[in-house]
Amino acid sequence: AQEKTEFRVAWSIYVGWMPWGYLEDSGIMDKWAEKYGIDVEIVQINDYIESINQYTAGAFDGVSATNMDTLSIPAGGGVDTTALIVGDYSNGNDAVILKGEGGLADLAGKPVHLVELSVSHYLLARGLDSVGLSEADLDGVINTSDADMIAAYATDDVQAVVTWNPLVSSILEEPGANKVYDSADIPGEIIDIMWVNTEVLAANPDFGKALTGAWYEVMGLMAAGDEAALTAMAEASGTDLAGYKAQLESTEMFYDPADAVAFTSSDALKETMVNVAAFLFDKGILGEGAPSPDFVGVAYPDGSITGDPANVKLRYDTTYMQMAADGAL
Amino acid sequence: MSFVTVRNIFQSYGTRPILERVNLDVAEGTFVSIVGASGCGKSTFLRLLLAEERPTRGEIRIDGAPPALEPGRERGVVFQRYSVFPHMTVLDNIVAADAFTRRFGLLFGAERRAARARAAETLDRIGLGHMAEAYPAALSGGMQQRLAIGQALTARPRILLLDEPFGALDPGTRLAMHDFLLELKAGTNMTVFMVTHDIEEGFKLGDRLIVFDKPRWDPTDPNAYGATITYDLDTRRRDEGIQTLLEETNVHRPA
Amino acid sequence: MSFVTVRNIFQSYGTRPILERVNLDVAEGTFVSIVGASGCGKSTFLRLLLAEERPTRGEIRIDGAPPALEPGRERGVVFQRYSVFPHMTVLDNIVAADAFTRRFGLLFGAERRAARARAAETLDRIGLGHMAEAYPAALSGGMQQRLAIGQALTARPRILLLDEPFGALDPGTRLAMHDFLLELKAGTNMTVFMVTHDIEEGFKLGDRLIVFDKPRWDPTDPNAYGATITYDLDTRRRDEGIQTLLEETNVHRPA
Amino acid sequence: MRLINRKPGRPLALFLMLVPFVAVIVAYMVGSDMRLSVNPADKLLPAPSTIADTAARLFTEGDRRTGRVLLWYDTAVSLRRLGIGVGIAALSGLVFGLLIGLLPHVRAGLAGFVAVLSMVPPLAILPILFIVFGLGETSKIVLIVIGITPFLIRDLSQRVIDIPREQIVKAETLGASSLVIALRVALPQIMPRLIQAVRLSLGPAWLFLIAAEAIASDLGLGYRIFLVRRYLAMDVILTYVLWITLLAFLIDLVLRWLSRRLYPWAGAGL
Amino acid sequence: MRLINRKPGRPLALFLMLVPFVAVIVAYMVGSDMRLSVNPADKLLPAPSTIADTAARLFTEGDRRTGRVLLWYDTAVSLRRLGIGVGIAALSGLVFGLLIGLLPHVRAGLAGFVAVLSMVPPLAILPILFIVFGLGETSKIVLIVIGITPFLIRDLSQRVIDIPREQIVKAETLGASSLVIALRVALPQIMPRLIQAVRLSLGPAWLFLIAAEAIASDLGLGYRIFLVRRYLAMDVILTYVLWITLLAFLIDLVLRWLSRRLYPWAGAGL
Ligand SMILES: Nc1ncnc2c1ncn2[C@@H]1O[C@H](COP(=O)(O)OP(=O)(O)OP(=O)(O)O)[C@@H](O)[C@H]1O
Ligand SMILES: Nc1ncnc2c1ncn2[C@@H]1O[C@H](COP(=O)(O)OP(=O)(O)OP(=O)(O)O)[C@@H](O)[C@H]1O
Ligand SMILES: [Mg+2]
Ligand SMILES: [Mg+2]
Repeated sequence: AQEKTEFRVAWSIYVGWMPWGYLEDSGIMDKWAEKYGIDVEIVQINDYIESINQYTAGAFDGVSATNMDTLSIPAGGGVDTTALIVGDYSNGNDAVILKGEGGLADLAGKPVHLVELSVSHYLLARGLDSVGLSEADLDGVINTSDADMIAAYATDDVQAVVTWNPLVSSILEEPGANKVYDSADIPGEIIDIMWVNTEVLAANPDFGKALTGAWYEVMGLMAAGDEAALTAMAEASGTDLAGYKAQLESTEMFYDPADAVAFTSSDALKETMVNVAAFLFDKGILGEGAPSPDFVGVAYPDGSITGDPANVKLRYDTTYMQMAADGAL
Repeated sequence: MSFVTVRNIFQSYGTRPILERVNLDVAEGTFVSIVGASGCGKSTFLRLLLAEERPTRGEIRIDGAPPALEPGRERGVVFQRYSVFPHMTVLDNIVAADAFTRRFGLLFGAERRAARARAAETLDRIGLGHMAEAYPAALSGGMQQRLAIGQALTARPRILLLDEPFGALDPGTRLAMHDFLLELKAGTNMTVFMVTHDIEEGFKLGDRLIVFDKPRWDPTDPNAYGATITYDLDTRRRDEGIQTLLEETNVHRPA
Repeated sequence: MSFVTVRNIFQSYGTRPILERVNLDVAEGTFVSIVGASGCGKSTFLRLLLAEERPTRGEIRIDGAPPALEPGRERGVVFQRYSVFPHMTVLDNIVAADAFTRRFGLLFGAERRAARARAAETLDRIGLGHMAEAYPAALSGGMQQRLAIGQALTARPRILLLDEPFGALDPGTRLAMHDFLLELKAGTNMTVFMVTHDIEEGFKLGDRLIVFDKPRWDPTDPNAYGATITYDLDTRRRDEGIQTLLEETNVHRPA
Repeated sequence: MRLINRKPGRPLALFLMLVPFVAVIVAYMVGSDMRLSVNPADKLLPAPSTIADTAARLFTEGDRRTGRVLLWYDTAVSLRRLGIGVGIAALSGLVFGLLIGLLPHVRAGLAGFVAVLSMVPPLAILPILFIVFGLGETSKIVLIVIGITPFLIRDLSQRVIDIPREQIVKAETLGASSLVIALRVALPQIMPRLIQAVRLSLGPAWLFLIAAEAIASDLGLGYRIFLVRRYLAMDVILTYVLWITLLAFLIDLVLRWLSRRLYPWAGAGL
Repeated sequence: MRLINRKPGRPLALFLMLVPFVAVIVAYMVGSDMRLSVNPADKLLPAPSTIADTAARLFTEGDRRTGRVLLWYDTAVSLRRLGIGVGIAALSGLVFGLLIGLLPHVRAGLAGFVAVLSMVPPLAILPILFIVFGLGETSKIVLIVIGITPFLIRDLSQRVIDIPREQIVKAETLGASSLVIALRVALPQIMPRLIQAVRLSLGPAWLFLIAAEAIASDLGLGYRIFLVRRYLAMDVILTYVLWITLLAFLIDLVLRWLSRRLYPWAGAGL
């Protein structure tokens, strides 16, 4: 890709990504962009999938997404993508909720409502695995749009749902809602990341620096409990400060770039990505051209690769986070 | 002896008077032709006779019965247009006159066969036998009006109201329709009211010819007064002829 | 000397012949009345004269010019209905006859004022001066037809085609329209073709009266043959009167 | 000669008819080619050949797990929902159209209400619909019904009102009761219009069906489109879109044919 | 007396008009009460008083951060999008309606294409639309345009075709060119019908607007509904729904009034 000075990054409303909206509104992003002599526009897209689709189609230079969706859509779609900022992982934000008493094993024979092929689906698969069940033991999974999940839960047809916050906390307020499994049981597997196009980043290191610098300035504010910043994020996500703090509880934010670097460099990440690839392949999401779960190669900070080394489309790179940790931005 | 009794009828739309002080007695079996300038209220008068509307003042009685509230089977009608049902075949249009009195407007079994046979006969009589299965849209204007009359007669109304039934027909068809109507008139004892624009026609068919006109006429505001019956002629006495009529009334003032 | 020359016209729709072998020569300034049974092809003939349609065979020339391809300003027309523009005021309907020749159909400035003044004059002449700002829907049938004629004449066509222009009017209005038309006729040298259902009217207004009829008539299949001109009368010689006509032609056979 | 009087001959008319379709296809091919030359794995505008391959696979090959050819199942399920939904909507449109058009009392009571109702955005009140109708088939059908019925009622009641007064009076003089007038004069005359109105509603009906299937479903054309959106399988989406368009167009043709067939007395429209 | 001939007096008509509205409100109150008595924290059917409080707050209280009253901003933004979208659709409907209706060549070329186009479900090809038109204001407006234009074109071209042939011929004899016939005969006569068609399209237009705003936006009525849906804040949603319904109804009334005012020669519809 060419050198350029204007960049567009998409994000969607989710607890761990609310800083992106604050960044844009508060002028912090502009400040950092100016510092590097570029222009960065941060665009809110309400439909999460559409934001990834648009990034994949080339409308954006970066997008906030989970590790799983990035592997399947942009990387599976041939767009070489790099993890610029590993922001957090879900630590209870995603949950399997049963109406009434029981445990994970009681899901057998019941229909489960969730957003199919999403991280919820992955969480369910991992959960069922942990009790020796598989999806075939359920009375099917029923694709239910996240926007309608709470209302769906309120109907008699629904016996179990898998979903994420803030829906989880809303549903748990209902009498009889019983959380049987959540992402705290598989810590570090559902990761929320700011991804950027590898070629764009290679040609424009300033873009990476500006984004990273701005992000960790806000992380600093959040870690310090900056009331104004948190309130703004809370309202932008449609809740209040208390509600937003409750959501943050179940999110393992990497306020310190060093933590993010350590997490990204760990071997556990490789295992997670292999799991995820296997799940995606099993669901046929890696594309019809995918002959095996190893179809897409994933590169790690230590230079190792899982999957097809000849088709590396997803890269974990700690360079910029390391710069932030070193105060070099 | 009066069969249709019209007593002191007034009709206005909003504040605008259309008919004023109309009185009329008609014996059973009379054929009454009605003429008058365009817009003077002839159709309005027919609507009142039909009980489609009720007069502002006055009342109309048929055979001494209390004034009707709405149109019914004892009053048949043929309009200039829209008088047959476009969605029914010619035969069904006639059968409808029998079927419509039933709960769901349908006949079944033997009754249905009988009604269809009778209708086919009627069609033959009015010269439409060969078109029984066609839709009215395929009929010429004259054929449609013949059908409308046949349909109205099948219901055996006691009075028949015709509002310019031949207005849209060419003179040839019109003459044939006259013959048809005169024949019918001879065969039944129906009381007929026919509005026409053609005074010749009115004289030819009617036993009586009544003329609607404005007795008072305000040249600056032609709508200030309503019309009433200004002439009531026995057409069998030809001495009060057309010419007088034309000269003395507003019939021929362009509207 | 022939102004309108009709040579050996045939017209069929699909396989059905409507007109056959029609020939006619009309001198400039002649008023031609056209009569004939309903559906025999009178309107079709007018459409051919108007160049709205082209004949299957034969040709029609005006003043020796090559046959026209489509209607134009040299041919004016008044239909029984829909002849004025319902969305324009009475005055604008007349102004349209001037404005429509412009690029966007609009006049501006002095030209506009002049056209409106002329139109107002025309309206006064046809007795519609007081209705200038009304919409046609507010006019009676007779007024609408007067307006349509006024509009057509404003374009100064060389021939004027009238298709049953008074068919929908009451006799009073009709008589007034006759006077209006005769006056116009006297004032210009226009060639006029008028289709009518009223033979009296045809005689009264026309210099010539032509009759369309089927020379061959197949009673089992009335559509087998087309119509042509069977009579061409000079109305100034009243000896070939109406009566003969009525008896010898199909004009009065019901359609 | 004026443009309005120039008519194309049959071959030219056929050619002109094809032009816009060919233009769209060519535009697509150019766009697809441009994107694929930059990124051969681009998913947004797959090459027409890829779409053809995918379509062939979708129409013939069974699902890996169950062996069922999903496309046909999706189609059957969606058409069933659409049929029931449109059927109920048409029936209510007919009944309420007749009532509102014929009976002054009903007109006074419902005309305003239906006008307001037609303005409520149904997708915004989905949660309430779920509670009342559940999450199953009912709610999907109800969404279609709610989406198109107000239009049908408004259109048909206007048509009933437009029936010439003369015909109603004529029926009265033949002794017809209100019921008979409704059944034998008004009903048959608005049937062709009902078909026409249904044809106009087919687009919105599909829209609501797809929206409903996106909400809670595990089969259906709309479900599949939203599901594969999760990995931007535009080849699948486009196959489904073309298939839906074809189905809608066929239904439209059948309805038009039906209308001409059943109601020959009614003039033909576009 | 037959039901069809019985007309309600003014007070009865007014009463009847209110009945269905009152019925809906009462049904809602009963439902809400039942749910709240079981679970006082139930969010699905908030008590009318809660809705009233929320509405009062939404209409008057400013956002804590910026002090702007969001509802008004949302309304302004959405109405602007709706206005531009419907405006463009109406204009294209008018232009293509005239072209298709008047010119046989264009009719041959486009009538079939528009019929097929009207069957394509726009929501299914959103990703492509977004790529072509971007994610900004354009795409939201384009979605409205794509959603309702085919209907407008089909309706208006049919109306142009329905203009009595006599009028066209008459204009020709007055020397009018095709352009003049289009501008001065056909155009003014389909204007009232355009307004009527736009009124019928308002429902779908709102639908597309809300769908577009739910996908990519950070202001607008549809966005707000989308945002609070994940917390099931039905009091907010219902306030917005009622507000949208009211706005749509008012727009409808204004259009009707406008049509009667501007085109007094055209008969009035429902
Ligand atoms: N329902 C109505 N409301 C208001 N005015 C009406 C109504 N019906 C008729 N009128 C008016 O009453 C007058 C008489 O109308 P009517 O139709 O009775 O005249 P007419 O003598 O039948 O005329 P024509 O010869 O043209 O048929 C007309 O001026 C008409 O405008
Ligand atoms: N465009 C057309 N296509 C097919 N047939 C037509 C067409 N126009 C007219 N006809 C037929 O041609 C015949 C002559 O029609 P035309 O309108 O010329 O009759 P007319 O003499 O004017 O009748 P009327 O007195 O009823 O006006 C009729 O039978 C009619 O059905
Ligand atoms: Mg009358
Ligand atoms: Mg004719």
